[in-house]
Amino acid sequence: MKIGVFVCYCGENIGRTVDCAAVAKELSAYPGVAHAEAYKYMCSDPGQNLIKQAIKEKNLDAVVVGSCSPHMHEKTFRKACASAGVNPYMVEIANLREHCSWIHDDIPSATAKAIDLVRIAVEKVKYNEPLQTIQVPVTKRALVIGGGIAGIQSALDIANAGFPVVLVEKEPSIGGHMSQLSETFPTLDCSQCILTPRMVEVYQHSNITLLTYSEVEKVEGFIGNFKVTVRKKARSVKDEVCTGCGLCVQNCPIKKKAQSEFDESLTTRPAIYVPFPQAVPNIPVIDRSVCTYYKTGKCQMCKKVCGREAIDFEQQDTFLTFDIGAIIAATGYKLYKIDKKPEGHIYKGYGEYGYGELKDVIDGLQFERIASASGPTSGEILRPSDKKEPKKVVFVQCVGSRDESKGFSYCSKICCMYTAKHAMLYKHKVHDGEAYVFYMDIRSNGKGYDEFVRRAIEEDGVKYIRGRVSKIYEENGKYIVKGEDTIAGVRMEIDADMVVLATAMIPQPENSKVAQLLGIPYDKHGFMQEVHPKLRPVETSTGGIFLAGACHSPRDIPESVAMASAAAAKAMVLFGSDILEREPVVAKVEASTCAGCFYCQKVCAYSAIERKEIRDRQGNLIKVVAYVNAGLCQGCGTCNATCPSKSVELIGFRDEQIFAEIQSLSGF
Amino acid sequence: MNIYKPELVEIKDIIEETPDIRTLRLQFKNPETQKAFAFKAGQFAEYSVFGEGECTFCIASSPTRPEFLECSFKMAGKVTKAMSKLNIGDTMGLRGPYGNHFPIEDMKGKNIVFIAGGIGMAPVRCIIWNVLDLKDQFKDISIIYGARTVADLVYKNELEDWKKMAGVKTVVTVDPGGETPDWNGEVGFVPSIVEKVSPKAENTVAIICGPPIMIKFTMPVLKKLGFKDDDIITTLENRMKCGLGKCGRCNIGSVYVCKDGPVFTYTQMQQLPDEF
Amino acid sequence: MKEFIINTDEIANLISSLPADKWDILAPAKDGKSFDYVLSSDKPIINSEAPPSKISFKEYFFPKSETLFYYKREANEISLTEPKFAEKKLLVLAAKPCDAASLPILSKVFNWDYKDEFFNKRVNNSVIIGLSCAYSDESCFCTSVGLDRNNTKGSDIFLTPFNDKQYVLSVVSDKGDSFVKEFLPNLTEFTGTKETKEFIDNKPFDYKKTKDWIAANFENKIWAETGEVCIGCAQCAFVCPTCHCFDIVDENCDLNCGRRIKNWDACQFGVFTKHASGHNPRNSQEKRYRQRVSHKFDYYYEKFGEVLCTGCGRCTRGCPAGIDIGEIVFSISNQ
Amino acid sequence: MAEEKFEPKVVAFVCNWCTYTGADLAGTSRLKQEPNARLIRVPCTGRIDPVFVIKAFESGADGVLISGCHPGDCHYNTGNFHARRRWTFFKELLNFVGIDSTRLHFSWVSASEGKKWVDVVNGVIDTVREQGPFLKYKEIKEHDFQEIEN
Amino acid sequence: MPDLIEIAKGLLESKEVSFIIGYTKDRFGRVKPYIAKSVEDANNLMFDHHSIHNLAVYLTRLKIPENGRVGIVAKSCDIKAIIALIQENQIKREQVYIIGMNCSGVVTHSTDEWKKENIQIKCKYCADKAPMLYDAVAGTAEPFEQPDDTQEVLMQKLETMSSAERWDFWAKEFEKCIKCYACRQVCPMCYCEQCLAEKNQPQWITTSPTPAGNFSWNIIKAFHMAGRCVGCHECERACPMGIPLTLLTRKMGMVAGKEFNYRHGMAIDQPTLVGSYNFNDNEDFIK
Repeated sequence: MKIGVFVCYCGENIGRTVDCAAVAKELSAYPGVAHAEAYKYMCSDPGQNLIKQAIKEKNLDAVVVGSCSPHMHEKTFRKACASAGVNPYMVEIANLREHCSWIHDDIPSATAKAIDLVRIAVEKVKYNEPLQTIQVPVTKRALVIGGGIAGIQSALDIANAGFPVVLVEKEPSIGGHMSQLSETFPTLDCSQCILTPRMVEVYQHSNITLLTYSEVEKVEGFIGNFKVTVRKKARSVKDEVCTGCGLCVQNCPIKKKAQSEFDESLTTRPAIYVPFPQAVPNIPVIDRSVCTYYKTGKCQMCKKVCGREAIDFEQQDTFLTFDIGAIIAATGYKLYKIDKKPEGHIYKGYGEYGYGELKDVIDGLQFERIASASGPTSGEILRPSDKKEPKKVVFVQCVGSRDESKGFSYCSKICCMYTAKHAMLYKHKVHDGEAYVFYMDIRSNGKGYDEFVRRAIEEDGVKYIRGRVSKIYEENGKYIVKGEDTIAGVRMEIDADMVVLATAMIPQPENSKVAQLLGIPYDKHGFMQEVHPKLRPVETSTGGIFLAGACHSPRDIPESVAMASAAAAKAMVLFGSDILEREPVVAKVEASTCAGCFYCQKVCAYSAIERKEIRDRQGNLIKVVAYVNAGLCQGCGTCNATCPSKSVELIGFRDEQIFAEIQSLSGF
Repeated sequence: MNIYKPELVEIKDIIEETPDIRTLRLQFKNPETQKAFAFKAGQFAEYSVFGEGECTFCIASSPTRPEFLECSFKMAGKVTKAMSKLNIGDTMGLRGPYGNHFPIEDMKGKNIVFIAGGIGMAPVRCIIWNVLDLKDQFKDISIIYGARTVADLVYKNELEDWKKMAGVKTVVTVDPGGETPDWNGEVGFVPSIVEKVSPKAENTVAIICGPPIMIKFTMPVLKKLGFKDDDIITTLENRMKCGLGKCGRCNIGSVYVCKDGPVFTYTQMQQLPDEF
Repeated sequence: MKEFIINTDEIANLISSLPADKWDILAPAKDGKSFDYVLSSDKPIINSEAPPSKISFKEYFFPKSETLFYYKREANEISLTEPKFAEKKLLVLAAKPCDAASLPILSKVFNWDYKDEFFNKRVNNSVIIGLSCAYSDESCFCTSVGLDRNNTKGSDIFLTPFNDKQYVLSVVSDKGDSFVKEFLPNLTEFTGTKETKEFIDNKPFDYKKTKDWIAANFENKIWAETGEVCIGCAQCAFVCPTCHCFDIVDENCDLNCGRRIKNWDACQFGVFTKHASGHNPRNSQEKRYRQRVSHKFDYYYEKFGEVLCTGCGRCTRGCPAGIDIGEIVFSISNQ
Repeated sequence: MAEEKFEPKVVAFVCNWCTYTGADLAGTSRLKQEPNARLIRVPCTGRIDPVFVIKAFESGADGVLISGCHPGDCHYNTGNFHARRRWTFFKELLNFVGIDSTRLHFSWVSASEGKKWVDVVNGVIDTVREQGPFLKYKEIKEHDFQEIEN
Repeated sequence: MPDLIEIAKGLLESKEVSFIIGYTKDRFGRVKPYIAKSVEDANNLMFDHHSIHNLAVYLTRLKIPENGRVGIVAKSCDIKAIIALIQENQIKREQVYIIGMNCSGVVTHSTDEWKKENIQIKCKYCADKAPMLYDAVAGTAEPFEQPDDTQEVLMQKLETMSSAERWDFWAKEFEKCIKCYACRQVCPMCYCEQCLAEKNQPQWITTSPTPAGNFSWNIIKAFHMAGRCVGCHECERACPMGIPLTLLTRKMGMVAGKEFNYRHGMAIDQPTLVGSYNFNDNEDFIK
């Protein structure tokens, strides 16, 4: 094996403290080194040409460059060598600048260290092997999980670019939380008016396969090549037959037993129902938990009235599988339930606010329904308990947010804005009403946002009180809100008719389950994790899986839409080529020695280790061994270090290479 | 005398026979040793890469050409991989020659059929050149050589030389699917090519060397052609360490392959326990 | 054979009088529960009733790891140097007859063609004083392999207890003779008769018959039955006085120097015969155990005219899986 | 001959994404360090097998440093968590057989902690220098090669 | 309670298992592992305080057919190894029929008497003397006088030593090693087809039985047992050189217990210690 060593002076950067000529000279006599020289700027064109020329003249098999950090110019030198016929992975960089010349003053010891560093690289490269980049074909179909505004936006963007999309929504209709909202800040335009056309567009788009009342069941494969199984839950209504006439819903005798999810439990709905009038698709679903037929075997009223014979009580969940190239998770958020004992949470909750006990202490989404023209009160502000117009309403911000002791450490970001909106809407509708807002700070950093809050305060006369609420209780038909005005430094008591709590945004409870299905990380709150907070905010550490909307962190509509479009763009970048090229630094299993303990599988963060059966010619099982899915492997090598029999090795950082590096130290 | 200490040899040339087979041309560093080194076709040696270990191969060059020693090896284990990384001018170690040899004296005046597969050609090449260099002492020579693919054929130039020689019949074959568009040799497995070439058995010695599976299926063909067990000669390739009849690795029954072999007649082989 | 009478204090004197710079003394000593050969022991146990040590003394003649030569690389030049051989002599005191007998047996393989001077030098540099054995347990079977409690094979000098304080010292070899002349010149000649306890072999077998049976039974269920219980460790081979398989490996001291070493190895290891290609002629424990028994009682006999076993029973006493080679051979012989 | 000042040999196994980059930053920031450490770059601390440490001591290291991303920062999500568990055992085991924490060091150094890297590296080198050469390991190794100098 | 032979006969007669790994006595009364393949063989099975061998080692050494089942006679300490093998994917629960033995402690050597001085130290700590995972139970446990934990004394002594002293202690112990690998072969958890010690491309550990080679082998072996050792002490029993190997595994077990509150081989569905992690694992030792 013939190795070429090239030492760069980097102008004076290396040359000032390292005697580069001496390094080259020392290495020229080193076993395996067939050529060694030093040059002013190795990365320059003449420098690269020197390398290329030496490769050709001396018939070199491998190259070591002593230069700056490999993070800087490894690619440059690999490319140069490749063009001269040396496999790019037969190139190693010794970091003589960042790790030597720049951090030392003494020329002899820096030079000695530089020689060591080059020798380490030479010993490693002796065990390098030519590698080829891995090429993976790309399936140009996207899966979007979640049919809220983020999912809708991503699906439409990708579909409009000409690629097929599968949109999966767990509820009977798409639309998400945005469809529940009344008006939106800061423009106060009607949420449904802007959303509904997009929902219909999704429904009608020839590139979109819409699967509502469905959940992702299984995700296999890797970037460009996922295989996704979707569970289509039994609707008990044949969607291909139903015309959405609504007769079944009107005739259902069960009217009061089920609380309307859409109206945030402020109203009830029948056992067979469409979540809301503009639902897409406009196909009802039977809630089997309340339906009489499923309890007693009798009734079947819906079936009797349906002219299309669309009701199918025996319908089963069905499973559909899709080949998918990219996945966008847009699973959204929910509001923190602040009862005394929040279910499944270790958080303490806000029992002292009476939520869940005091009927007119409501959360933000409930207020949206009350304020909505399509809501239970047709947009009139009437309190839930007695349907009277509240004359004094207290809004409390940061309930659960920014409060590590009782809720969450993070800021839910949108509450300042929607509280201002709520107060404003209330004032617009109840002209003689009083609106109070308890806040910690006002965070209104968006286009037109601060002006919006100012308008609420200055034009609509909402009273903002900086301080926290300690307790809410009922007294003489009023809700006593005890708090403190920290600016005035006085304790406050407001006798309110209604209280609206701006509770924290938290991830959907299914978020972590979906993240596990996808094999992507999520933070301690359950929000999905991006791979880099600055430079790759919509990508996940698993290739081909992107994030959109509030599943990542609390965000408002424009941000969700922007993120959704960004995620769509990332997916489309992937779809832009037929073949995907990947670094060949992946793990590989030697099946003959694999003992099948699957510790590698346990430590793999990417689900890249699969099981493979080895059978003899007669079909008898010999053993089950690990197998690395090179498409999923990201090349960390944890499996390699964990494997007890050393049957899995990380190509490019094989044990042999690292041992050679370590043992090269013994010569110093 | 330290029987485990090798002599130093220098690599004079490296020939890349196939992607994973190399031939090294070696010369003793000490000219006296080079002069004194005598061996017979079929013997083997222990080759050292210092720091990696030793490795056993038959000597692939002919005793009739004593100025160099050649060995051909396939990169498989630790030492062969290290050997493949050496350059011309590098130093290796060599112990030998060891073991018995082909009965070349007994073969004189007879026809000879050489049958080899893959890297099994290395020991056969040694005796082929030995015989060809003394060609007037032998009768008709046939060489049947097969490899998996055209790329896996070793000694490509010499195969051409042998083809051109008078009185030598050279048939080269590759496994079905291993041929290239310009391949003009045979296509088929060695046993069937032997059957096709059908060398006559009378007054003929067959020397056969190759993978166990090839030997297994060629033997019945040779028997069918009328070869006697005593006239079929092969070399065994058991794992060895010392080469001196001590370390116990190459034993098959009471036989030390390194001492009593590696050359065995088919008759002898049949008497050994089935452990090779 | 010359015979003398020697007192226990004369033995003690001998030990203390041998010049320490020229002689090492290897003798059994008690370490916890077991007896072991201990180098330069100041408390040797000369007791014919002592059980055999856990491991034989072969490592003093055929070390578990022995440097064959060193290599050094300077630039591209390589030089080889041979290890220096310790010129110190070794006196083995109170060797069990079943240990002493192993040296002539081992010598055959180390000298049948090429001569292993490492082994020879060590043997030539030693004097073995054997001690008649009065111990036996269910693992012993020395009489079946042609030895017995008073067998002097391999000993240069042999001691037989005469009474509480005295031993009969027999001079067995020339080496023994000159040792006695040099270090024990004043002994009284012995003319009486020795009495020794008889050894009752509870698994007597005829090793010639065994050999024939093995040669004829390459395929037999006995191999599978043992092979499936055998866990494939090599303690039997490593504690055995006659097992002699070894490995040759290179070890680096740093990038430019290192050594080639001979290490104990054993046919019970799966990798022992495995080719680089992955092919393994003895690819199951059944085959490997068959090899061990066959080598000891058939192949070695075939080649060297001796059984590769002294009946010491160590392999059986130490076997973690309770395999008794004597029982196997006993049952073979009686088939 | 005057007694030569002992200069320890320290081997550092560092992950590519955090510590190696942190060391790069130290370089870019021209933060001076002692020249005794030799870095071996691996993709992730999860890749570091305890045998590497044994090999490093066998190769004459007087001290070993292992450094990677802070918990939660791992480029490969969880590699450093698995590594951390492994180290817990490994350091205890080595300590139990006589290689204590003055020889084997661990740290988390992120890509932005150039200064911390310098402190860690200099700290390790100083500790090892104070301890002196790791003769114990050299002894058992040299026992095998004792005649080589002759 | 049905006795061992009855259970075994039933299993072999009904062909529920293809063989039973158990113990037998040879004609000298020595107890040894035994594979019973027929109803007649079952008569040879036995269990007593000399049944020291951990037979779980045979579950991976012997070939169990894909859908087959074998029987195994197991003390509660052996059952931990069986559980661990299930945890580590080496066998499936349904592939073993565990005949759990009520055990009254085992003695160190086959010839030893059943009394305090000879009973293995591990028996003192066998907190689960009744089998904890089984398909049938046999035998009766008798009370026995618990041995003194001499190892604990040594352990404490070692802990108070300086590093250099500890090093010297181990250097002396490891120097004895002859690399017969009995410790590995007898270990039920050492089931790798190719041990690290046999991997020479690259050379993982120095194979020579020299001080350096012995050190690396014994350390790496101990490390591989970290969080995996079930404490059967077979390695130490098998060692012909008397190296106190279980000191090392015991130490690793103590770390697993102290740092992670974990013991291997306690439940088949328990996540293994190696291969899992906790965000809050102790990291005091990391700068």
